[in-house]
Amino acid sequence: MNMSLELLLATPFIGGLLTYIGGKVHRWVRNIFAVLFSLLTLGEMSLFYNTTFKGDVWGSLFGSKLILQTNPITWLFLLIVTSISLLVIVFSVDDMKHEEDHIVLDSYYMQLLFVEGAMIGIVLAGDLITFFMFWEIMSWTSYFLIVHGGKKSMDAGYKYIIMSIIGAYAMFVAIAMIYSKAHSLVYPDVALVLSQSSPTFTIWIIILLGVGFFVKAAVMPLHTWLPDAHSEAPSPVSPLLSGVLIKMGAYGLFIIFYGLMSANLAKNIMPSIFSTPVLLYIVQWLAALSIVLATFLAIMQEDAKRLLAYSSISQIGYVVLGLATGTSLGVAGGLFHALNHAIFKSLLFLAVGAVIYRTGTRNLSDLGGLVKKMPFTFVALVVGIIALAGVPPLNGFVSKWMIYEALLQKKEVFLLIMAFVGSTGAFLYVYRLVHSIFLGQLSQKHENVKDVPILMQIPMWVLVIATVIYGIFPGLAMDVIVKGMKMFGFAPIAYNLYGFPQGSTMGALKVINIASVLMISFVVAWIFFLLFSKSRKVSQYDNYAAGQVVTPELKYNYSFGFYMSFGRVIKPIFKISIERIYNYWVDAAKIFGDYYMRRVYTGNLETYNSYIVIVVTIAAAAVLLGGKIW
Amino acid sequence: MIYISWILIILMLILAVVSIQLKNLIAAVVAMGATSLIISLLFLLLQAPDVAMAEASIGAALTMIIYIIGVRETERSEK
Amino acid sequence: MIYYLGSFLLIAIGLYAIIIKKNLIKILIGLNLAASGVNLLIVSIGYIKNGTAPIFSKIGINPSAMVDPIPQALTLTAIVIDASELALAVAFVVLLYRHYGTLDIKKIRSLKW
Amino acid sequence: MIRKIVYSIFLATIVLALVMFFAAYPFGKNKMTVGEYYLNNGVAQTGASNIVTSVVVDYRGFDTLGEVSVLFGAAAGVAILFFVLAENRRERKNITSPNFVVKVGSRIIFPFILLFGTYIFIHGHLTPGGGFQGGSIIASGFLLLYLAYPGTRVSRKKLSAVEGLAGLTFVLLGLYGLMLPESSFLFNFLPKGQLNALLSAGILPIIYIAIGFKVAAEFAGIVDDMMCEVICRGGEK
Repeated sequence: MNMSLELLLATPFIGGLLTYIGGKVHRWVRNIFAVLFSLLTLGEMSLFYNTTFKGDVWGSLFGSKLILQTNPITWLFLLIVTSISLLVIVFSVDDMKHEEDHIVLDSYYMQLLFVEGAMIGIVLAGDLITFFMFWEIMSWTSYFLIVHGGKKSMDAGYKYIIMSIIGAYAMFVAIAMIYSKAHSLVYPDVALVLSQSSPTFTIWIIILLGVGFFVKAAVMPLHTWLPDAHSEAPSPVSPLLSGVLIKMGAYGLFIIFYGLMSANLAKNIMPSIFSTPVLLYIVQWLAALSIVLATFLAIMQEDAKRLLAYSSISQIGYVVLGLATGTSLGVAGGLFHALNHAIFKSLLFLAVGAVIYRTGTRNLSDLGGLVKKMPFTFVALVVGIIALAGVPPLNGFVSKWMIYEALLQKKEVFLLIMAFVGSTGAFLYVYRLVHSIFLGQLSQKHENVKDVPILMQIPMWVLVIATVIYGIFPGLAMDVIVKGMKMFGFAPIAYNLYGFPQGSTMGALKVINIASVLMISFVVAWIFFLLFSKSRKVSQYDNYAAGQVVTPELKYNYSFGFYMSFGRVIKPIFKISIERIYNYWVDAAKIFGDYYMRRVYTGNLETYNSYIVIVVTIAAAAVLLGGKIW
Repeated sequence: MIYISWILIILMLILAVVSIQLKNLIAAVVAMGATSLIISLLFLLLQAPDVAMAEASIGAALTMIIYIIGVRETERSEK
Repeated sequence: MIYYLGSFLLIAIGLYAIIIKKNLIKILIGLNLAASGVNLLIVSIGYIKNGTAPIFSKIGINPSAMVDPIPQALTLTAIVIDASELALAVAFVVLLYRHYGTLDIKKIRSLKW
Repeated sequence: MIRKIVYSIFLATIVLALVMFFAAYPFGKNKMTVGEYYLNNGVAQTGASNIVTSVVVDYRGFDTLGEVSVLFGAAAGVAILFFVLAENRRERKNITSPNFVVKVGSRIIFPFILLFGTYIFIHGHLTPGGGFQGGSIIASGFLLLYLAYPGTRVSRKKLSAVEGLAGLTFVLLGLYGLMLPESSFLFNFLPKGQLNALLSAGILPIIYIAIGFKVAAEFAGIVDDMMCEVICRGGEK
């Protein structure tokens, strides 16, 4: 247990550099280095399992100590970061083969490892300077990862980095404000200062820090970067962004709500609604709105990765909703959902990435019928969507259940309804995903598609197994979460390996029982369907459409506009689009530039020169008349 | 002693006027370099040896060469 | 006082070239002259009568008889920046000449509307 | 003509205003406030006998870093303009070869120019001069080489390596100061040494040497771009 945290933090960075250098030798040296170093990081991380607390001072800056610390909560996030990074790197080995420029690829792996290291640094940080430093490293390296994805990804990355920078500035202002009061940025000192200073100050700090985390977590008003960035990034990077990177925003929210600001403090400085401090209540509503609106948007997408990207917004909404409840059940649910979402969303992105790898398209209406061609990917995707929809026995179920239960106990009925709507909507969009890609009619140009190579299958299998294990044995994750939450002053939740025993804060829950009931009913329904169905099987070409005989060239089963009728129903909601508001301002600025600024900026050098002299003359005249310039 | 600075400053101003009035651009640039050189002498008189060195090596030499290259690449004289 | 006057006039000559001259190289020369004038002005503000350069070449020099080091330090950096910026400007001028075939700013009109 | 008169009136106003304004700051009188502090405490605080150096590198070191970055930006801009954006490349010009005396003379003088520049920036904290002056002298040495041997080029890779290393030295030394308990950018953590000794003034000479290398590399780069524009375009690239 004498692993030092510095070593854990340094491993991916050193590994990144060595990987880059190794790429100069041979590409396999590079690939093996990348995989080995991420594996090493995972191994070092696993040594900290069950560490209740460990802190290291690794330096000092501005006279404030720089601290690395770990506790079970950070271990949970470390698990997410390191495991998903490893799988992504393994997946990249084959997926990024098409990139011929080896320098680009070398730096790609280096950036992957750097992002991993930066996220480890964020999670391990014990003070705000370390946090901010690694936060910035993460933003920039992930920006470079996003722009690997081709021409369109440049724009997406631009959007991403602009919003990240705005968020980082907000954070930086907050950090500077804290420093001016506390002269130390270690978490306990900051918590002390926040508890002693005026409520206005504390609220401003929370808002400013919160903006930074909201941007990264893509909660609704600040989410606009996410759909573009996630869909345009290279397919191995999307799971890293969606599964891990946006969790850093959630981790940051957890730190400010429960690390820097104790639960009592929030209650003392602001009024409460439903026994939730008002700021947290607003956060809950924003999260709930993210869930519902992003779900609707996901339903309407035609692009597989964009669909998953919107689904990410809605799922991170659950995480934030859980974290903002303030009860130990809700927070545990939120943290657990962060883990679960990392697992199944990475799985889904990898599966879609595998489809893109083989077919070269991610447009849902171009795909179809791949189930016989890519059976492994199909199974992985189906497992992923079942988990995403929250069906037992897979892992999305328990965490969502906990969040519902927490909302129910607080009697926040509206939020509960919104969370339910999001979950039901998830069925719609995930069905669209599996139907449009794997079911239906096989397009002729995809006749020769094979399943993906073994190196791309392994990460998916690992994630499928993790989905099942965390679904059936939620106690494995709850063990870590409850232990960690005890350190932040939450009441412990009774749990056992299979779920929750009778008499815990929530009702008894045993996933296996529910799952078996569900299975039995499914089997019964299946039997009924087989016995009493009146349908008749016909050959695909024994058919006609609009008077025309269907030929093999004609794709009969279009899935364009799949939920069009549903879209008509929910259309009023999208009248007010957040992106449209942003665009409105851009247009206004353009019009202003065209009609007014052109009068001043005539494009004539003489005019500009005379401006200079005239301004200087006016200043001179001011001196002559008033004796002083100001 | 004070006359040295008078003479130098008047020379500097004359050179400056010459450098902006000459039609031949190379000559103008050379006059500007000479102005810089005189300014560097003035810096020396003002007890600023550091600045004088910088002005002599950068302002007079390098800048002038850069201008001359620029003039060479474009037009020799102002129309 | 003659230093002040000289630098004012140098600035004025530079500005005159900037606004009146039509030739790009001449404009740059004017810019350079104005910048030199400002440098001279700043250094002459820091001058003290019968002062010495701010260098302790021997131990025991009286600091109060030294001229102000700050204007000198600032001017030092300003000179270097002037030179580099003018190099950039000359590069622009060369490219403009390639594109338009003239150095006359009256004839470089494609940004106008 | 009216333009000229109007602008002359403007300029006269400016000059008049300057005269009025500076009437309050008589020439040759002592008006230092901050400068006095630096003169009185500079030697004790930085160990450099040249106070201008201690202001440039130590007290206002952060400004110098920004200034060096501007220099870098300008050099990069020249390179970009001439090698990336230039569309119509012209034929190689016929440069008359310089005569024998220039060639041999420059070959003899060049090492001495380098030595002189190096001397100036190594002694930046003791005597007038420093990184900027020494660097530009070295760059003018390269200029001499270009003039004497048209067609010679300094390797861009080596120039950028030198420049990058020098910049990195500057920044890393500055950042190291932040890590110390006293904690300020460019904190002078090395021993001050004896006044007027070559090895004195802590990190000041190191930084000035770094600046010297950086300035030399950047100006040499600018001159190289410019000369290449005249001489070797069309031939090489």
